[in-house]
Amino acid sequence: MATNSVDTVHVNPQLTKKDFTSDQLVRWCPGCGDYAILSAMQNALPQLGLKKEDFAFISGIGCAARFPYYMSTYGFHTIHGRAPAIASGVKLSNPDLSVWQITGDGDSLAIGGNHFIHALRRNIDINILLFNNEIYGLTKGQLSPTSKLGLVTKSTPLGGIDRPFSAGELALGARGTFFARTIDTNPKLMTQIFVESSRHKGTSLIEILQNCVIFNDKTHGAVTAKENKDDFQLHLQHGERMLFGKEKNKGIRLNGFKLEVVTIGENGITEDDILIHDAHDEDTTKHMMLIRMQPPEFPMALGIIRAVKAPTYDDLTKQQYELSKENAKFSNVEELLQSGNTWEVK
Amino acid sequence: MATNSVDTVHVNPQLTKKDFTSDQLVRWCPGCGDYAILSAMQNALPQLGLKKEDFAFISGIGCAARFPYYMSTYGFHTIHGRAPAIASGVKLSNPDLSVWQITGDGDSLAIGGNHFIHALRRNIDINILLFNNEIYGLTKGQLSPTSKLGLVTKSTPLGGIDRPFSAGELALGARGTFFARTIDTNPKLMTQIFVESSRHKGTSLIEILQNCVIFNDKTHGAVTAKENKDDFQLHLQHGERMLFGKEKNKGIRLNGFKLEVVTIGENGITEDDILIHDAHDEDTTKHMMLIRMQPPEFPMALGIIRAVKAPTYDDLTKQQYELSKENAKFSNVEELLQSGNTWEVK
Amino acid sequence: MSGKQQTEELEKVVIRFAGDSGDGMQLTGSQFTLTSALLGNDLATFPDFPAEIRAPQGTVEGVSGFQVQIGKIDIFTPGDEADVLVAMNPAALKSNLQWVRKGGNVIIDSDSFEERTFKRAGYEGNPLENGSLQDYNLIEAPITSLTKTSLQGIALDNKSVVRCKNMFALGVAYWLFDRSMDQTLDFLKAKFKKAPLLVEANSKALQAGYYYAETVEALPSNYKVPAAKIEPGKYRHISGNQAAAWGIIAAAEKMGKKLFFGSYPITPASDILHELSKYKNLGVTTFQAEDEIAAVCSAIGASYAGELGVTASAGPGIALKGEAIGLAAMVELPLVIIDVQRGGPSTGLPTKTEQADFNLAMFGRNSDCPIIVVASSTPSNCFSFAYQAAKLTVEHMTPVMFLSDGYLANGSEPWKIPSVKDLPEIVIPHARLNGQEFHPYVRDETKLSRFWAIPGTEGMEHRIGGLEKENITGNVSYDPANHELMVKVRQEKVSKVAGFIPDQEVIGTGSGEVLVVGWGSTYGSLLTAVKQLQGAGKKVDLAHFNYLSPLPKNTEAIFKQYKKVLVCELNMGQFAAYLRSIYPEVKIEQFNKIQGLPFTVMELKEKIIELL
Amino acid sequence: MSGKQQTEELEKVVIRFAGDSGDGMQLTGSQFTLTSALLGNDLATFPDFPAEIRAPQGTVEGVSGFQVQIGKIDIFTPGDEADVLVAMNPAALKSNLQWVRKGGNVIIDSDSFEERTFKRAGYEGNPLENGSLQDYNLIEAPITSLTKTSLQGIALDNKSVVRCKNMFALGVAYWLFDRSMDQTLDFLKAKFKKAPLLVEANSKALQAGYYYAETVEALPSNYKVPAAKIEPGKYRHISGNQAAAWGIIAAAEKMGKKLFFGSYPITPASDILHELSKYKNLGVTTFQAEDEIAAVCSAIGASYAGELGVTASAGPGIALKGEAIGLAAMVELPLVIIDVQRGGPSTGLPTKTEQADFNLAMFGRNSDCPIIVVASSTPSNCFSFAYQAAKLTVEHMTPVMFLSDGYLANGSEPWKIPSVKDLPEIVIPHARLNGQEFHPYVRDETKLSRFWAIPGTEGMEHRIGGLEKENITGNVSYDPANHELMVKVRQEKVSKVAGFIPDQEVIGTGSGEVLVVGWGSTYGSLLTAVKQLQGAGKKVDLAHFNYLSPLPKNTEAIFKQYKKVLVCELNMGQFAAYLRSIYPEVKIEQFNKIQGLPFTVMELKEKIIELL
Ligand SMILES: Cc1ncc(C[n+]2csc(CCOP(=O)(O)OP(=O)(O)O)c2C)c(N)n1
Ligand SMILES: Cc1ncc(C[n+]2csc(CCOP(=O)(O)OP(=O)(O)O)c2C)c(N)n1
Ligand code: SF4
Ligand code: SF4
Ligand SMILES: [Mg+2]
Ligand SMILES: [Mg+2]
Repeated sequence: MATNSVDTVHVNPQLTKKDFTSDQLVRWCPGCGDYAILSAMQNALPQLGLKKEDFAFISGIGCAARFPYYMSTYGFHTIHGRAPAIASGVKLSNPDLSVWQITGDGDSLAIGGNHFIHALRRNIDINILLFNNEIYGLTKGQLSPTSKLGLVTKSTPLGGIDRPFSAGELALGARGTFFARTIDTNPKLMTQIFVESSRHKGTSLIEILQNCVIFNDKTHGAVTAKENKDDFQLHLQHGERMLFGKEKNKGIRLNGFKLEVVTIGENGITEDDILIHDAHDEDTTKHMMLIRMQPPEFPMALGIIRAVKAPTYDDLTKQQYELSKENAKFSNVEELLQSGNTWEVK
Repeated sequence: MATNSVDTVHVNPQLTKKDFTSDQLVRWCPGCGDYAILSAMQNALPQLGLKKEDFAFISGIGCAARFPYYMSTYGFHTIHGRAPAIASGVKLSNPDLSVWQITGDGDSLAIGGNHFIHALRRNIDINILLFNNEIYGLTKGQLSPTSKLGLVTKSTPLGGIDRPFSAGELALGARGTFFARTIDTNPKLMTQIFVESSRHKGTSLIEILQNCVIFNDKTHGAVTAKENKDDFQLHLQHGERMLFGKEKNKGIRLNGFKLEVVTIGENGITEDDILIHDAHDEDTTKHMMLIRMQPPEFPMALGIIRAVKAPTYDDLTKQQYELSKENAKFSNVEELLQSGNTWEVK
Repeated sequence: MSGKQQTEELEKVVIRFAGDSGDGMQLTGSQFTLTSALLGNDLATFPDFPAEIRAPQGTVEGVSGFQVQIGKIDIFTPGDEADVLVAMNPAALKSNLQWVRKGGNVIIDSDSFEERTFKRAGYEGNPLENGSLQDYNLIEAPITSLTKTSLQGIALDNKSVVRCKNMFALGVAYWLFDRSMDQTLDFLKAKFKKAPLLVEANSKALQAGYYYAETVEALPSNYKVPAAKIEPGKYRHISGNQAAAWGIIAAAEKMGKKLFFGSYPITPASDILHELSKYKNLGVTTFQAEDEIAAVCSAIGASYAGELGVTASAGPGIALKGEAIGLAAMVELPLVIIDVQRGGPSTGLPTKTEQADFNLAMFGRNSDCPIIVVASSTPSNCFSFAYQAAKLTVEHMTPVMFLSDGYLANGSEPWKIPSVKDLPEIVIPHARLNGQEFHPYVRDETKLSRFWAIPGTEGMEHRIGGLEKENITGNVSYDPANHELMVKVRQEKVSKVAGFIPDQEVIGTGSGEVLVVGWGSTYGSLLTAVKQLQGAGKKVDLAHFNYLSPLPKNTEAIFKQYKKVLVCELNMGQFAAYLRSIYPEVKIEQFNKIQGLPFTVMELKEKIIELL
Repeated sequence: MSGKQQTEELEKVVIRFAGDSGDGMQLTGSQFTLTSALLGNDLATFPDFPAEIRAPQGTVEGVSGFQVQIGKIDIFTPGDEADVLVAMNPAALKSNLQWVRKGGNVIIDSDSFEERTFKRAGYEGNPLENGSLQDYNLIEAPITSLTKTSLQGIALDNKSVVRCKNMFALGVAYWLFDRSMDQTLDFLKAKFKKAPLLVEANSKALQAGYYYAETVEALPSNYKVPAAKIEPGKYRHISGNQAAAWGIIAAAEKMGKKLFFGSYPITPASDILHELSKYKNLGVTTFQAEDEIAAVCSAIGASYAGELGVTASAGPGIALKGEAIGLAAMVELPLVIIDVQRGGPSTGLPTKTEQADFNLAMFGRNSDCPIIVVASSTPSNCFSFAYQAAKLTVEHMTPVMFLSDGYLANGSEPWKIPSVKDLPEIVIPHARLNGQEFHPYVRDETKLSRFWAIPGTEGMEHRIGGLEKENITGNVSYDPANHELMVKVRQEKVSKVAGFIPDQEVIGTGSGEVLVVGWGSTYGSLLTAVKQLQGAGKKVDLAHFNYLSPLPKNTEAIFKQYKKVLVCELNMGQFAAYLRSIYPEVKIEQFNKIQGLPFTVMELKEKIIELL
């Protein structure tokens, strides 16, 4: 298996970014956050120890959804909102594939909302990359279900009046087992999270705060702008304290039923007061609180917020095959056809 | 207005249950929980001080969804899963109507899941009655998104492998402002909750644990059975302590980040230790915990679990009409047609 | 009505059982059917379900019926009119008398006729007393009380005892048609394995009915319907939905693929899901999706991943799948869509039958988006056409819509069990690497279909999608000429299927006065009507279609052999309009019925005779 | 090319602006258009957007074009071929040269032609040097550098300066066609009210272009296109989507209803949502739903509640709405569905035009479910047909599908502003109480439509739904005969609309050799082709349809006056098939184009001549 002839591609531990780059011209707007996400993904995949043909990227419709064209893996650019259902079919049929669903905030949370929550509930082992630019990019700038209340867009000249979804809250409300958040301005964090979430067995939801330079520029500025980076980003690591700030001297503490930001050294606060992140906690309570943190009161929580074990739909499906085989009355169609009440006509 | 001639129906404070009963034969199975819900509703409406013609009942498809035929109000039996969208259109167009959406667990959480979460997010002032029998009744017994894991049904002979939704958790994850839970075996509680939820401005979600005698009998038995009533039902009242049990001597206490059941008088527990229910708390944390309580560890929380104020989509729409009028460049279509760049051809 | 009964020999007879939905009429009917099948009769059945789960007892809405025609001659329909009606209560009588031929036998449970019950059924007065039954031979049997009496001493509650009355009625029917009780006695033993008391009670009730009928002399005569001349072989009973499910599994096995069935329940298609979900060990994955869109999309995902992706629904659900079917057609992946049609539009008449989704199947997608459409025409050939649908979708790499309907789905008939090895071979167009760069839209020259490249295969990584793509390479292309080419290729690909399906058959001489044309579930009635007319010397032939898009190559040639072409459909004339649009030179007449019911042979004959 | 320029007078001329999507070509084109309109030319425009938001600069995919034809004669299309192309970079030249007539003028920004840029455009070598332009009159103008030079001294960054080059190009075009700059100068003042520097820069660039063209003598001559003979009145420019939006608002106002517009964005329909969302003060509610199904359902809810419910989408979204449209048809409520068609199937060619959703509009619902279908044929008559759609839907209480397409939606033309008071009256069939029990399905005798009973009205409480219902009472009914009656009533109701729409018009003598038949957006090209042939003495007439279901009463009578009927469509022949199915006796030929582009007059004329 280790020969390197022209006709056989072997398991290549040295796959590189280039191996995952397709020959298609990338057509996002100059400056779009999607470029960085693409690059982070192309950096992540070689780290997974899989072969190139083991990846399938399934997308809906939107700027984000053009992603599969730029990956030289298997890819399927489907229809608006339906990628979770298609990806589910792919994974259940071909469980050895590493399945990545690429979606925008409109694709996943507007038209695709139902498939989104059901994928999470079933815990099918796929990875959902949600490019959240809080706008419809491809259709040129309408309100999205994540747009901030009051946002003036082409479809809401007087400002949006829909209260936005929080992808994380919705996902946990739908019983999601894995939720991570990252930003397009931090390639290292993205790559790391892509690698880790691919290892989670079950539906991994990764929300990427992505900038649409054209229709919603700087919507994540409060988090991503250089001057806000230290004070408004909290990089969570399971088992570590929730520290942030330039000097890593700020932290999150529990005060009764609420979280609060404290500074070590002030008011007698010591590192011991700072919460330790437990991504594996079954209970969603603290994860929900972390997801809800928003500047300017809080830093935005980044990293893997929740990662709990639960049986996956695909594994349970396999188990039912086995169960069914054990109790089977017939082992092929011929036997099935002949089973039960039959009679001979002579 | 107070004459009682044959041709005019006046605002009648003495409307009774009978006024809300249509002439159609009720066609649910004998013993179905839906009868009690219908009756509770017919008892609730006269208490709302509205006229008969001010009510519109909008349903999807399912056994539950036959409900409007039996109410002598305005009613619309629509298509499967889409009632929230239709009800939204009704309410936005005719905001003086009291709009009730009637739905089953399949109708609302399977095919209608997307409209369900979006209605809650927008907080349109409609009341959603979710008849949760954890099964598809009308289509004769398939797995529903609320069916317990492992349930054997026509479509899952080896048991369901989908992790069920919790209607309340999903609703709060979707930013719902009102959530109540009640049971078909308690007519008084139902009537009371219907009355109260109709007063909430915004989307009121009322989950009714309903029994389907034919396809999922006693699925709520752990809560509703006579012998379990006292120990496994917690009737919440805003501002009151969370007490239950035959002697009202059991209660819910907070232990760190978790809830626990305690008995007053045991281990030094006094009434003061018992949590006071705050349905108006903006923060969903405690509401989520209450929603998640399940027998046998906990009693099931009934009553109004969450009721918080937030602007409704319909009110904001009205405000935008006003705003738009203030800044309007033209006040009718004639002026619109004539506006902007025009030229005369002679 | 006295004297010892006679035994009359009949060529065919129609019996109808009707009662409350709780009365077990479907079971009674199917037991009668099975026993008759074992006796060698040819037969066809028609269950007539109520729309409600359990409508209030004793109401017309709650009546459940089951009709079966048995014969020593070939039987193609459950019969227009019943020779014998067994009505378990006034509501059953009220709603079913219309299906009984004048002079037929009506057996009622006289215990159930009281003021309260016939009021509930919507009768003004007692129907037994007002002369409304004078055209029928009425047999009043106190079925309930006789059942109770015969079960005295068995330690069962009253409710369980009364439940056995359907077996009493079945016993009467067995005597009436000279059938043995053995099969049902065996069945009862197996069914109630765990409840010996129930075996005993039901068996006793059955026998009590039989001996009652033999004894009371209330019945004019009993009948013998001798065995039919049926092709030798091993037979079983099968309903349309079961046959469709099995056809698909058989095709998957034959092509060496696993079957992925993504579906959302809906009447009358749900039973396909129920049936398939039993066969996980045969490599069947059933995925009950959150809605119809997810259902079809999951099936498309499965096809993309290399399994056989199938979905099923009825009209309202099929309407929702249009966009996704368009995607499958655009990316050229296999996909079988089963539409078990029901009365419409909208929610319509969910439990009734209709053939009105033909247009939806043909045109229910945005833009020019042809797919293959086939229809089954009997309960048992749902097997063959489900199989064909699966074969065509993989061999031609384009979606296939398979049209069944409520009548076929729930109807059942004896079926000669085929041997899997005799089923047509299915050749999968798997893509192959040839040392050159891999392109996803390289095409088979004769079929114009592309090849199936399965994710996970090394060296075939490629991207597909719903945007227009360049032929061969599959790269997204907005080029005008390429678009025209691709639209035409997709059309041609479907048209070329005509070269891979059998020629249309004609039942008759091949030319004459009137060609009756039908498709789908009307086959039995059309065939019976045409055969009867042919028997009477009329120049009438039948061309019944199973392949609707594309049509068989010889269609136009056939049409041209007749003075008149009469298209009979259970809709407003959709197939007729389609034929006119394709063969404008053929003069097409139409006959339509839109009542949620099959054609009767009688009304068909009348209409055809009009044209002669 | 020397000597003082001449002024040539022309009957009509076509000019095309092309550049990167960031280059402001749509603005340039629309300014040129407006100025020409003010001068009294008749005209028609065609914007040609790239598929991407901002495809990479300098690539063919990123080119945005705008074509306008102006004339002193009636202009019905933007023209087959451009007389003048302004190309701002090599990619624009590459992708647009195909639309320029041999011998036409090609003005390029010579600053943009460098090794790097023409490589990026996909040229092998420098197109200016390899003779590929020898059939054209090439004018190389250093537009970028001249813009920069002329703006020296204005305190703007380089990027903003370079952005003004579209105004320079517009200046050149103004000189070339002898147009005044005043309108654009005013426009710039208004547009950049808050940025005086930009007003100055853009104005200067415009003037610099104008004077450059006048001075350099690179241009052979300039042209005069005198004012057309246009009906006197007040005019404005309007695009199809804007006109559709306004037509709907006007209808709502006329009928005294508020307008509820439920929609989900999709190209090329989104602009209707954008436009309507500006007019809340006129009683317009726009509801951006979570998907197309919710969009149409919210509109149905609005209609149920008594407002005018409207939804809009393009093919993929319309495919999703089928089930809900069926509900509206079944419960007989008003509903306008606007389908702005685009290239398909599936996602297809989102920014290109096509007429291929005719079948979907007619048949995209389960079961027999007829609705009214109308189509607009020019950008401005989108106003009238949107208005008609709203009128018909309330007056006949059944859904109306209004078909527009990408070409009409984005195209624009001068429009004589109607007066609201002259628009046809709309009479709403409000239900009335007459002292008797209220029944929701009592019908108007001439139209068969039911009456609109609005929730909140006392005494009219009633229930409706998607199950089949009894006529008059609306009670759920499974009665076979009632079902047949209702299916026929729903069909009849639509058929009867033929009595309320105008007779089909014919352009020509009313009989002859060939009748050209079209529908929708092909009107301009068909009319031009037919008129030109008529001018040349050919016996060709045109019948262009706006009412598609039902067809005008006199349709068959018209068809019978011609030896040949040629149906021209931008699809595979859907309307042709429909006509054949209705008028099998008429021999129908067809001409189709499926390239995402309108017909050219040339290709139409060729095809028609073939038939003569
Ligand atoms: C059925 C259907 N409806 C609508 C559209 C139009 N559409 C394409 S992408 C899109 C939304 C894009 O927003 P998002 O998902 O946030 O992706 P982004 O472009 O911002 O990356 C819409 C409405 C479509 N293609 N198909
Ligand atoms: C589009 C569509 N899909 C499927 C159905 C079939 N169907 C009708 S009701 C129902 C589910 C009923 O379950 P639920 O909503 O829980 O209501 P219940 O009958 O239990 O009250 C289904 C699948 C339908 N009518 N329409
Ligand atoms: S529109 Fe926005 S999201 Fe789309 S490619 Fe451009 S910048 Fe990116
Ligand atoms: S099937 Fe179940 S939910 Fe439906 S009416 Fe019967 S008991 Fe009630
Ligand atoms: Mg987005
Ligand atoms: Mg249910």
